[in-house]
Amino acid sequence: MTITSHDNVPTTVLDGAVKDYSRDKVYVLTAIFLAVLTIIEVFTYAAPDFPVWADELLIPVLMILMAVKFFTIIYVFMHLKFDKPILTRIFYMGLVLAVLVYIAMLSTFRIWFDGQHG
Amino acid sequence: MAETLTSRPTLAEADAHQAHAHIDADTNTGISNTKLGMWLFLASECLLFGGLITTYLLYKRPLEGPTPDEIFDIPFTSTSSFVLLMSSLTMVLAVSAIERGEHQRMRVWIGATAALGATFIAGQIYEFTVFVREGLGFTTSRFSSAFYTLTGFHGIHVTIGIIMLVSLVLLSLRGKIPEHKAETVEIVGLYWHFVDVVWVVIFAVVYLIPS
Amino acid sequence: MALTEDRPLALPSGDTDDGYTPTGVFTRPTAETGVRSWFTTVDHKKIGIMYGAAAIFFLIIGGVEALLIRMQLWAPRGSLLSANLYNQVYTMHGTTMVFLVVMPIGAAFANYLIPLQIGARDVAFPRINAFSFWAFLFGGLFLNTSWIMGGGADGGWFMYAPNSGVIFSPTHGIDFWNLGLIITGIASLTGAVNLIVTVLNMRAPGMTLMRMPIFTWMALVSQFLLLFAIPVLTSAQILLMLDRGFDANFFNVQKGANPLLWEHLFWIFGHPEVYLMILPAFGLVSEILPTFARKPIFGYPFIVFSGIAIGFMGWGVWAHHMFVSGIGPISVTAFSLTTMFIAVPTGVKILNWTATMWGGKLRFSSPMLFSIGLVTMFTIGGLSGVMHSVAPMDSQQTDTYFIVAHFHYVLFGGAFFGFMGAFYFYWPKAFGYMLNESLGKANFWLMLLGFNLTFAPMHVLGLQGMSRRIYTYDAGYGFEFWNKVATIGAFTLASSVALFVFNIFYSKSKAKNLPPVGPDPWDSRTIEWMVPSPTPVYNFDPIPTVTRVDDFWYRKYGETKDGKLVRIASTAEVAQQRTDGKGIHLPSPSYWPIVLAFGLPIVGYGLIFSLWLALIGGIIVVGGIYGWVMEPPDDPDAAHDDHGSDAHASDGGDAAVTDSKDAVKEVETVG
Amino acid sequence: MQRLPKIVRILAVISFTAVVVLFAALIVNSFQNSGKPLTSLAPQGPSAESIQQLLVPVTSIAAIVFVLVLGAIVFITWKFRERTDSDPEEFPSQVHGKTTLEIGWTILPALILAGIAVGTVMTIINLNREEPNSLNVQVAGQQWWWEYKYDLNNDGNFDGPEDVTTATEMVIPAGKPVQVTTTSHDVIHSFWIPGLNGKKDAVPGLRSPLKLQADEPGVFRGQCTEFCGLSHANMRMLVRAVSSSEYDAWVKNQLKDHGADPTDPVAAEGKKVWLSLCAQCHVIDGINDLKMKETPPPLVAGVAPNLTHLMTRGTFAGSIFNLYEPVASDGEALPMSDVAAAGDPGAALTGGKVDTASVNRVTLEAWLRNAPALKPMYPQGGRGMPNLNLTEEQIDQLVAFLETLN
Amino acid sequence: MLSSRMFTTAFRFFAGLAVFSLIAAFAVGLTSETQSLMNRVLGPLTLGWKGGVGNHFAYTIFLGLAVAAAALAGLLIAFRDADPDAEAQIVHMESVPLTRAPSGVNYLPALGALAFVLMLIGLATESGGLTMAAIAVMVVVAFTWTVRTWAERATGDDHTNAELYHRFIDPFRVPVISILVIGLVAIGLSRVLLSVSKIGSVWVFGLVALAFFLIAVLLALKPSSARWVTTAVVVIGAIAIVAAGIAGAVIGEREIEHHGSETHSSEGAVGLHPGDPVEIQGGTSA
Ligand code: HEA
Ligand code: HEA
Ligand code: HEC
Ligand code: CUA
Ligand SMILES: [Cu+2]
Repeated sequence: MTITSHDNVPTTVLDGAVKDYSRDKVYVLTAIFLAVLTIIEVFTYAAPDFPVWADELLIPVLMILMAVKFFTIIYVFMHLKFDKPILTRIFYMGLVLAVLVYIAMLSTFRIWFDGQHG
Repeated sequence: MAETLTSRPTLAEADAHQAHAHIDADTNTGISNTKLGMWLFLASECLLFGGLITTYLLYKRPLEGPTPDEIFDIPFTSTSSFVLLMSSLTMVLAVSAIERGEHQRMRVWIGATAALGATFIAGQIYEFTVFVREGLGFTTSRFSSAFYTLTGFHGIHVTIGIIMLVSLVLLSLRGKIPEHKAETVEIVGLYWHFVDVVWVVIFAVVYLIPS
Repeated sequence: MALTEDRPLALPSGDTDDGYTPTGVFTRPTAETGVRSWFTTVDHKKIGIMYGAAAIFFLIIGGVEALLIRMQLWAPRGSLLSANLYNQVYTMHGTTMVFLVVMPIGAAFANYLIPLQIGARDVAFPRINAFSFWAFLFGGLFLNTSWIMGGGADGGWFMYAPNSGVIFSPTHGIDFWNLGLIITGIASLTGAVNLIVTVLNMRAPGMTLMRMPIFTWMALVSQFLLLFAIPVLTSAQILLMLDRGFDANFFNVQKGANPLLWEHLFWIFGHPEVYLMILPAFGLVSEILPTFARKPIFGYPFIVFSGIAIGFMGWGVWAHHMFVSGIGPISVTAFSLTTMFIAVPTGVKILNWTATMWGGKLRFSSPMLFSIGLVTMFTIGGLSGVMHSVAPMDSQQTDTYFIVAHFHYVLFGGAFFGFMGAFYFYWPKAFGYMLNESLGKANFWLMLLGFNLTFAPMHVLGLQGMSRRIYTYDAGYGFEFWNKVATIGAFTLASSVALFVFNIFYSKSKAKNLPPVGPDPWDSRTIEWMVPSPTPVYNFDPIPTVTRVDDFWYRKYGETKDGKLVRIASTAEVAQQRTDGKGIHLPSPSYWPIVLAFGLPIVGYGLIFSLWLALIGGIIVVGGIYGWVMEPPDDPDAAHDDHGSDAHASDGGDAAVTDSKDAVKEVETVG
Repeated sequence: MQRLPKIVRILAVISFTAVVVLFAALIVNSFQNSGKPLTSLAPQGPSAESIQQLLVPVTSIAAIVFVLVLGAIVFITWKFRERTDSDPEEFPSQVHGKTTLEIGWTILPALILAGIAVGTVMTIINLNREEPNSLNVQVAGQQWWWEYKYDLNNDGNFDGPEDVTTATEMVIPAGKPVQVTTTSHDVIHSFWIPGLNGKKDAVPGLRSPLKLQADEPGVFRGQCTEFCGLSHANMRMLVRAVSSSEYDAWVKNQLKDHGADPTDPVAAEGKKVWLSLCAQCHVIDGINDLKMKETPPPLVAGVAPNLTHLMTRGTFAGSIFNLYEPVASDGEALPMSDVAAAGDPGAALTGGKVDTASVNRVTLEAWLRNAPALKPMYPQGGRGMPNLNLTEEQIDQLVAFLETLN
Repeated sequence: MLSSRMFTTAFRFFAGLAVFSLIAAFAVGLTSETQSLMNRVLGPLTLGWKGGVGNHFAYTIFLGLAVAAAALAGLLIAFRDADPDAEAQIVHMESVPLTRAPSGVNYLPALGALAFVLMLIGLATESGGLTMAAIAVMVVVAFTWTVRTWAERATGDDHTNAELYHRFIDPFRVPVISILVIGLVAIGLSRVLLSVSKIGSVWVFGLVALAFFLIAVLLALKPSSARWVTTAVVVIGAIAIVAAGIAGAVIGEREIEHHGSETHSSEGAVGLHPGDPVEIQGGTSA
């Protein structure tokens, strides 16, 4: 963390730019992108035999789609992309910690091997 | 590491100057306290939802009663996922509007966000009612408890979000959200998007991955 | 935010008719002194003091519970407590000591010291700060009211399922435990957000992160631990609440529940929890040792980074509490190894403290004695920790008194010794008088003796087979002698605590005849010692500019090239004078934090006894939140400029857009 | 106030000496393990021995580290203390750190720990190695006693007709490995025989392995170590290791049932009482074992101790009372016996005659009179044995009947 | 702060009234009850939770009076009624203009009347829910009305009056309105969804959301359009949802097939189910 106390940064980076709708366009496009991804997700259910996600690949595909959606929302809608990096770091601390810790915990339940846990 | 002998009585003068000479950024990080606070809160919410999602994953195969595959109505849940996703769009447009100082437009977008959120909740009430009718009570099996707790908890988050949104509209109508408080909208927005992001995870992990 | 205000606002000057607020209870309260001011204060110093006072109150409760335990175990087949009562007493003892004593004392120091050490006027969200305190206090009281409402919790402080279910514990004790800790959890979480934001955002000019005093660093790390650990416990407690109150199946084995789920969730919280209890004490000792050794802390960056490392590694070791729970040899091995290596960063700290003393000019005032006590006693506890981390050995030791010995050595010998030292160290700063030194030293030696008499025998008791959490033991197992020693020790310990309490009052009565303590009685190093004692409400006037670690020390002293120290200014020259504080804007007191916090235990009682009561509590909470949000951002009396916008805003719409530009920074939305 | 500093100095000396003496006494005491039936420092089986082999070096390392740290601190505080005659403006040299040194004492503990880690991993592997030809026993905890099921024909099922179910005491052949599986019928308990191995939690719904082996015949005590509610303190276990021939005889006797009516008329009366009251919870093979499968007892755990061969046990009720008392010289047994020395069933263990003279009737009768008064239990919640309000006559009859259950 | 200026005459009157009614209620309860002394004391103190309160009617009247007077006293102290200083401080003026008659419409009487009628309907049809809801609305109306009439006459300045009113009412009104909005949509819409077919529910759900979204887009694209347009859209939307919800409720739920028939045998521990009673037969007592 390199936070120096005297960065001359305005409170909100998004300030100013009065009557600037260009960002709105980005938002709409992002939403469309997200919608498309969601449609693909739904297709994994509607057409389970589609070669891309048949059998073992289903879960990886879903996880990737989920991750892309997840990060798109936090980066664009939640402005992490435009904001100070410290926010990203703080959020990642929680996120990564949660993912690691809970995966480790599920592993001790041997949940990844079918039918063994319980 | 020794430092050369420094004479520092001038420091007191430097201090005295500092207090009046203004610091341009309000804060050391350049981020307002409330926004930083909200992000910290959201980071900690990851562990809260993580715990509930983990519990669900552990318990998703019930010993008795309906199983997830039997019970889920994917077309319906997909629609409600869309609804929540689009509410994120309207939310971000509201933030963008207030940053430009367009109060009326901001209220419209926030109103739309709240309405879509309420629609999502309606969908959840519907879904829960149907599941209960189909024989999946809260106490039926380990799966049912875990499922209702996780999604219900998310639903409570959405509800709190809607309350905040409607309150924003009402306050804005009373002129309590002037430009310099535009950040309040952004912060409520952060919360809203986070709730959406949690649903993205729930939708994939709970609904789409077959058990 | 309101603190970095560019609009100069006066402190309410004392000459107007004090205490008269024309608009009644719906304005912000103004009292700065007197009993009432404590209920509405948002001053981090007052809140810190209240945290400390409440913690000492709970210490006496928890201590009396400990004495009951020891009296029951004085001889085989003790008959002072019934089995049922004993189980409640030890559960509440553990819970009280952990959640209502050690954590709040950490919070007390963090609250009092962080703003002072980083050169801020208050914390980032003063009202949330007050709320955190009240929620903690009400949560703690709520928890303890279980004693008069059907008995305390009886499942042990980690409340393993399914023994915590309604079938096995049909009284409401566990409900009180569960809801009470959810409430204190809310307090800790909001407190953590608050203090982290404070440290990150509100440092004085020049106070970079690597110039922060070590206590602030350690407190920051422990607040991060809280931030991430509390929600894990909360999620587990939600499951327990749903199980107990609403027949869910999370811990219902008939329906295929796995009792290890609770164990995992609890310890994922629980282990970070034990480190967040010790780290503030580590930080305090790192302030005290250099002061009394009269040389800088040895290896500042190593101390800081080992603290951060402890914070991180603390997340990967939780299952060492579950070595024998049946998690399987691979998990056992993995967690055994991760646990062991946590000794490395901790060892760095111990050795760096030792090196700090090396070559110093050691003055053995009471704070120093307690700090040395921590270094040695914690090492014993830490080493027995390493012995547990060796999983096969732990399979013999777990759930015996050997464990009890370990955690009292780290918690009492570590955290509590550190806090005692810090009480002696910071007492003059907070209250303007010194605690008596002779009594202080007597206090130390008595405590050291009592502590070791109480807990050292438990090592041997444990290894020789005494199980923990037993209300009775039989003759013939060889437990009699050391139990008697431990009981004697516990009473010695109690007398040392009593001596401390006595010292407080004794010194206060003597202080009137003594000259006032200056800002810097110990010739210390960090900038909190620049301000007059007791600390004025506004903390600093003016805010200092910081140029290096131990800034205050180097205002007094300079170093030659070969590391020789030379005095360059007298303390009086560089310390700040008490000013009238005019022109400094401070956050106004508020009623809402206490109102909001008051609603929480009512919701708690409601969930236990009647949902209608919960509704009433809920209305108080919601009304509290909205009252809070809509509260005039500042006390109108304290404002110089016109708050006109409020008056004509009622027709709604964009009218308020006309707000004058200079009001822009007057934001205090939630703080 | 004037004299206080002196008092303080005396206090300091007393405290310091007392602590040193205390530590010395503790160290000495930890080597004295005779007469301490629960000690974990006197291993009597291979598993416990391999733990001991780890304990000795690890504890020594810990002790050395402590002595070094403490020694350094005592030395430093002595050497560098501020002298009364020193110049107040004289300051020690201001060392801010020494990176090499610090890296050194980061790496050194890491190396020591790496050594400990190797030993740890090896021991874990060793403790988990499966022994061929071991005896399989399922140990189930419930509030507040233990149930043992022997899978004698090694078919993986503990409830077959060739298998044995018993309670409270576990009988094993000395020198032979026993593969224990722990589980529970209600809450979490922990099975611990310190002389033979470390503990293993008994978790409901879970089955966890634990290896036991006794080198020599003998009686090994244990104590439930996971808090399990009201009478956790009164939940002990007892392992009786016997020679293999004695073990075979014990098994043979255990496989017999007690369907036949007792010859003694008092005992026959007792059997009637037993059938009307006790049979709703307890099983005696050959009398109500089949019926019990249909109507399980009104207990949360779903089982009460199997009484078929009650008199083959030396203790009862979670091993906290002696069932056989070494006959006291004045003929009077204490109601609360000194259970550290476990009662001995003598010949009854293998089905021989019950030595009625040495049966601890006082406690057994007290138990039947009002069990919850002897051992805190919660019968109204289905946990523990209730007070059945028996008459003295019924009690006598019942005891006579129970005494036939060899 | 609790200086004597705090206690206005009006406050003293109401506070006194409250205390005396409370004492009266207690006295009535105590004297007209016939149970044991303990219950007679406890009864009136615990609102009849433990013990009895004797003459219900008189007790309730006095207690109600006490509560009402206490509320008024609280209100007065909260706003320093009749203290010109207080009002002046709100308007940031040296003194306050004189009071004059209130202006503006007041829809509360109508709402109250509606609630009253609904309550009658509820009583007549014996539907407890409706009655309770109507009573709740009436309480809210009474409360709001009181505050409002008080605020409308507080000073002669409408702005000040409105500000006073909002200060008090907003912390209650804002959350209540928010919850109502959600409740309305969530409950109304979910009734509709339950009454249509399974496929239909997806369509209805999607279309409603789409409608919300499109209306918002339209409104947002023309933000200049008069405020009443927005208001009208919101009102019409609310009415539509309520109407649809009622319709849905009347039609009732569709047939939903029950799944949970095949129960897998429980593999868990043997034992009692939590609910089962434990019965132990005792022998002849000694
Ligand atoms: C302040 C609180 C605190 C702290 C700091 C610690 C520190 C440690 N603890 Fe402790 N622990 C508790 C509080 C704490 N613990 C509590 C409350 C419990 C019981 C909970 C319950 O069951 O109720 C517990 C239980 C507990 C267990 C579970 C025991 C069981 O129930 O079976 C284990 C197992 O591994 C363990 C290990 C450790 C280790 C390895 C450390 C390490 O961090 C210690 C590191 C320190 C040192 C090692 C000393 C200094 C180092 C040197 C001088 C360097 C050289 C050293 C070597 C080369 C070895 N602890
Ligand atoms: C920080 C934490 C902390 C602290 C400080 C203590 C302090 C003490 N503890 Fe405790 N303890 C725990 C945390 C702590 N404990 C935990 C977590 C458990 C596990 C619980 C569980 O298993 O669930 C435990 C369990 C525990 C046990 C094991 C119980 C069992 O397993 O059956 C025992 C037994 O001796 C014990 C003893 C003591 C004693 C004698 C003290 C003494 O140090 C107390 C000394 C203090 C006082 C005595 C203060 C009171 C002073 C007075 C009364 C006189 C002054 C009065 C006035 C001036 C008015 N504790
Ligand atoms: C409601 C159930 C119940 C009934 C009825 C009951 N018992 Fe028990 N009994 C228990 C339980 C449970 C225990 C285990 C108690 C413990 O040790 O914690 C027990 C323990 C015992 C023991 C000790 C067994 C051992 O090996 O430790 C004896 C002997 C005994 N009961 C005899 C009787 C007799 C004789 C009767 C009838 C008069 C009877 N019991 C009726 C539940 C019952
Ligand atoms: Cu069984 Cu403790
Ligand atoms: Cu731990």
